[in-house]
Amino acid sequence: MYEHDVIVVGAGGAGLRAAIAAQEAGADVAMVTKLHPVRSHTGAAEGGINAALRDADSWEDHAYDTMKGSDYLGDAPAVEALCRESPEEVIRLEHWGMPFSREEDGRVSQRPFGGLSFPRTTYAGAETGHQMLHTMYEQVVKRGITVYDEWHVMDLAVTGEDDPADRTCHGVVAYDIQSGEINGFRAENGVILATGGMGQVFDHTTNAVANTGDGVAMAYRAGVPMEDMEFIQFHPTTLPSTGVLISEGVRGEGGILYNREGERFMFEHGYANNDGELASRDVVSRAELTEVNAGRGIEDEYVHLDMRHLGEERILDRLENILHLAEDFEGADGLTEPMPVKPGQHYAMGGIETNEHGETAIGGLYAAGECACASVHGANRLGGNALPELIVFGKRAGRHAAGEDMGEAEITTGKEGDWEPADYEFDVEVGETGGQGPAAADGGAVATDPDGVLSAAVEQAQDRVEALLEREGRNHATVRSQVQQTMTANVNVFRETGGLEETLGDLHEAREAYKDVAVSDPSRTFNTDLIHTMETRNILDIAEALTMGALARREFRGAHWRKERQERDDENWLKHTLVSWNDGEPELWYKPTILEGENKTYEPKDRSY
Amino acid sequence: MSQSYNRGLIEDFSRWREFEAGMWAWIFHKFTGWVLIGYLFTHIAVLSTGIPAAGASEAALMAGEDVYTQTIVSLEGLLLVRILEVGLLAVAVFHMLNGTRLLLVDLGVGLEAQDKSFYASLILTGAITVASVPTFIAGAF
Amino acid sequence: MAERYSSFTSGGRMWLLQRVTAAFLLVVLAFHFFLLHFVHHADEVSFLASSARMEQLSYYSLMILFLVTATFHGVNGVYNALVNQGLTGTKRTVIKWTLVAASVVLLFQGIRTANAWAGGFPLL
Amino acid sequence: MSTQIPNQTDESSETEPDAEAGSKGDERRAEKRRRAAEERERRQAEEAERAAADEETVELKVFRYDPEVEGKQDPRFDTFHVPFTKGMTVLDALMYSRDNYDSSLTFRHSCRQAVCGSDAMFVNGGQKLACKTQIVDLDQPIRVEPLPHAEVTKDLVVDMEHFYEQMEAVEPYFQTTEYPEGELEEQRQTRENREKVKMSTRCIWCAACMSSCNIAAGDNEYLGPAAINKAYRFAMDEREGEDIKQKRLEIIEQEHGVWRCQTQFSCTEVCPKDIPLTEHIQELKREAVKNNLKFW
Ligand SMILES: Cc1cc2nc3c(=O)[nH]c(=O)nc-3n(C[C@H](O)[C@H](O)[C@H](O)COP(=O)(O)OP(=O)(O)OC[C@H]3O[C@@H](n4cnc5c(N)ncnc54)[C@H](O)[C@@H]3O)c2cc1C
Ligand code: HEM
Ligand code: SF4
Ligand code: F3S
Ligand code: FES
Repeated sequence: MYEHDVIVVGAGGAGLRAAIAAQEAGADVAMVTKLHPVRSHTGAAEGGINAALRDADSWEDHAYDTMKGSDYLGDAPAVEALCRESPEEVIRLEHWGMPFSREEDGRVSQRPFGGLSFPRTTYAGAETGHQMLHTMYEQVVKRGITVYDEWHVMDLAVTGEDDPADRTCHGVVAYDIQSGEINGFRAENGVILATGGMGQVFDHTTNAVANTGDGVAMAYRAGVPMEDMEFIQFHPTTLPSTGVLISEGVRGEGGILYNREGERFMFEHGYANNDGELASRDVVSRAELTEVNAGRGIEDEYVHLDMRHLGEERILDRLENILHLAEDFEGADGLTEPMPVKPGQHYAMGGIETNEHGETAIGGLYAAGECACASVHGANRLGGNALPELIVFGKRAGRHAAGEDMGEAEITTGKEGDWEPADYEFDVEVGETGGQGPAAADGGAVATDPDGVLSAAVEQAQDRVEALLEREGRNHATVRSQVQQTMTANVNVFRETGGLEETLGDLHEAREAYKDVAVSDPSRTFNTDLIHTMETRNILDIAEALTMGALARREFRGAHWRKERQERDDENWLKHTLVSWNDGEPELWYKPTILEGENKTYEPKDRSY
Repeated sequence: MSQSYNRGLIEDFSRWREFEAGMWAWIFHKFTGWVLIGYLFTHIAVLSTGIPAAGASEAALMAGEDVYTQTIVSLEGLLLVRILEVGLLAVAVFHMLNGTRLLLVDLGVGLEAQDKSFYASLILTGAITVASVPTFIAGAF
Repeated sequence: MAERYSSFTSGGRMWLLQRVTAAFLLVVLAFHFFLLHFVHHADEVSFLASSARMEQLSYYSLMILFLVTATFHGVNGVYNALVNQGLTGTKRTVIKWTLVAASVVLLFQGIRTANAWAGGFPLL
Repeated sequence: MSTQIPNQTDESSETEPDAEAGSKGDERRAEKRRRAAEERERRQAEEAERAAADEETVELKVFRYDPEVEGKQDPRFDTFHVPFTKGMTVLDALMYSRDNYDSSLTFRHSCRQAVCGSDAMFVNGGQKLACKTQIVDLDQPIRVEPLPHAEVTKDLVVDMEHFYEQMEAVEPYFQTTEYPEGELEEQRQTRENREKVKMSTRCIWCAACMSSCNIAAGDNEYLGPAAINKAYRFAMDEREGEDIKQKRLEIIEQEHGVWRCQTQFSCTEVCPKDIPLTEHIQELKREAVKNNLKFW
């Protein structure tokens, strides 16, 4: 067993920042991560980090933009914390040597981004995330923080009280990918989950293969509520074969979308008569899919993004990196042919419910980054708002976990304060079939003393791995693709009751199928088959919670579109959906959005730009 | 990495087909360097016959019958030696040209064209060697 | 590793010397080849001709310098090559001193030869 | 060449049934291994059929090795036939093979877009990022091997520890003695200076360069091109100041620092991020010499 004050699970932007903060606050920190830190998906972010750095700008404006962008589903205390602290955090990155792009006067550059009233997106070329990730890892090296890399965290070690609010997290159980060792990591003060996105729930995503939402699923099974899971951002221009993102820049410069008939469908089919290709992400994504569904897609799958008319000179000058992306990952030459694009999952707004200090409903358990939902993005994330979330909430969670007094949180967690049970009946049986697993969900253990909890969790993990390795059964890959396909078919940018219910049924079947998956590779050395099999279980749990939220929310808000009611319904739905798992069974409930900020209340306005 | 697992076929030099210009240049430079230093030792050894020759009589020297002159002339009379000399020239010329290339690289000049400058050294070496053959072979037959 | 952090490690100096000698050799070797193969032909070499050249102080000193730089450049090159391929420890020390010894022999013999031609150290 | 070995495995495990079979678990695992071998044979036959059926397929020869699994302890090459689709990369082909033919095929990968640096491997004799290498650009059959000069953990996975150690040996973090006044005041940096270090900051720690460098292969202590580049990234950053630069030069000047580089250019050749590594190393050599000349 390994022992530290604070254990950070995941070493992307959020995890690294949390570790540094906890260490600065005097704690002995260790990071446990299934990828080496520099391999984390934060490295893929291109656009930039929003921060109100200039005199003409203010954090209040940033907060206003963010609330509006969130379609008023963000919680004001979290949004304000984000916007208030982002500037100092960005400057701190600069002081750590992050190579931002520069202005003539030597100050960091900022550029305009969709939905922002001021050009406050601070960037480092087209590789902001890469630079940020590496800069922070450098600080981790400097501080000599312990990193257990290529350790896959399997589950949390949580005490077994009946009410999740009474439970405490004492550590995690992890599997050393290199050697096959399973061991416990005891956290004296707290565990911080920073496991990133869950793009692999869908079969087409800009997220990494490793983004399987493990942390979210672990917390979920331990009894922590999942918040606003139905809000998934889909990006309209991703390469069909890999999901690599083609940035909005192409359309910004004048790139045009065509269907198979060569029609400029954004106009010709009336999806956005004013803005055309430059309409917001969700509008363009839906338009593309409508085209494909109407049989006007190319190879029944994608549409064309053409930039040839911009001329070689302009393309080379402004969009050179796009040329490389299309060439390297799709084998398409943007100078001579149109590039194939289709919508892809891009970002999960929802996740582990936390307050503005990163605390979850379970004692000693924190979450930060994309896996968490504080919530700052509400129903829709603005471009450039995820990276500041990592550093602001990473830092906050780290400090709090290290024992720093940060005052009373304004956001509540779990069933504290106002909440209401859901009014929704699901047709299909949800949750674990056959009810395996002990009291505190299937991740926890029944014991209550820290060491007991941990050793019980380790034992359980060992049994599980042993079983997967020894038994005969089907390969997880079929189950995974079953989940991904049904999610993409029905829980994509178009959502309607029938489809969503069908998916819930498919997921139920997938759960059944998952019961007899087995790992055919018998080796203990670097058994990725085993890791992927465990991840698939996480994908399943998340997909279900996500679909439940999507079914319950009968309105169109932000990224969530419902056929049954294609407009925002502030009367009934200015509230978060929460799904919590207890005794193998998910429960759906609601909680009001907090629109009261420090000095003002954010009145819902129409989200038109 | 020295304890690296032996992967048979995969090890470096069996992959010579895949080498790029810079790697070839490195190998050739190394090879030619070793040949040159090897030659320097032999060269001095042969020239050392000049030491006993210095004690020979004036007449012997005039007639070219001293050990030194005899040795050189008989060596030069061998076709093999002549051919080896042409080889030595090629080796030296390549080492010089590529050495110049390396000196430029050290000065940070023309790094983008490092492959082209290597090919140029090769071609020039070939040209100079061929052009010198008549001079080197002259009188050997 | 800290003990290696000195800006006086010989690495840089040897590297520089290898380049400087190379630059020098470039000129002198070209001259040498040209003189002894093109101006005078190899098969026409004779003790007296060599001797005549060597008796000139300028030629004599150029050749000695040629010998010294070539020896350094060649031997240092060989040593570097071996070190780069991972020669360490005692083996390395042994090889190093063997190379130094070989260089001394080479230099000694070379200078002796030159002196024989010049009939002692040339004064004019 | 690969198909012969599974047969042998079968024989040996049948004739001497598990000499050391201790627990039931072990037995079952051995049994499972045997079945896996059979399964593999069946699959290979199937694949061959498929290939014969004239679909457009890609032929992949993949290095296999597992220290624990019989039949894989002696390295071998397995052949996979993957249906070709436009834009397919080597990584796509590997993933297809794993998901459809052999789930034990092991390789690191994550981002699929050349930013995480997980999947550098030896493809047709060159160090490449699998996700960034288009199948159409390669001769077939495509030979995929783990990075040379690194210890193979399993299949295409190599031990990266040594590489990480070298990267971390150059004090790879920003250091300065003076910060601007005021909490929210950034350090100034000229555009030219940012431009100068820009390429060097793009390294994704894939280790392709290190694997391609013949000197790094021979000399374990050589920092290697990536680590030197990392040092360059800081040494050339004007925000660090002169004092720190002195210290940086001392680090790269160590015996196994820049002087080891023999300008082979292989590193520059293979770097998937097009970092001019040789140029950076050479510049540091000159800086170091200049710096030392000051003392002479
Ligand atoms: C292509 C792309 C472009 C983007 N561009 C922008 C942008 O311009 N601006 C912006 O603000 N946002 C952008 N985003 C969003 C933003 O990059 C992400 O939300 C953010 O990087 C997530 O960071 P993270 O630290 O939460 O997770 P990640 O960086 O994904 O890190 C997750 C970590 O968790 C670890 N982990 C996961 N599971 C386990 C487990 N079971 N056990 C142990 N460890 C585990 C992983 O090893 C990894 O270290 C972009 C996203 C994508 C995909
Ligand atoms: C004519 C001019 C010459 C030039 C321009 C030249 C240039 C160089 C250079 C630049 C190197 C260093 C390569 C490196 O470390 O990366 C080198 C190496 C070497 N040189 Fe020369 N050189 C010349 C003549 C000679 C001569 C006359 C000899 C023989 C005595 C010689 C023997 C060597 C050897 C043995 C090496 C080491 C090769 C290796 O790396 O294994 N060189 N040369
Ligand atoms: S320098 Fe290039 S090849 Fe080397 S590790 Fe970095 S990205 Fe990879
Ligand atoms: S390949 Fe090696 S020798 Fe130098 S130029 Fe690159 S580090
Ligand atoms: S998969 Fe990330 S670099 Fe190739």
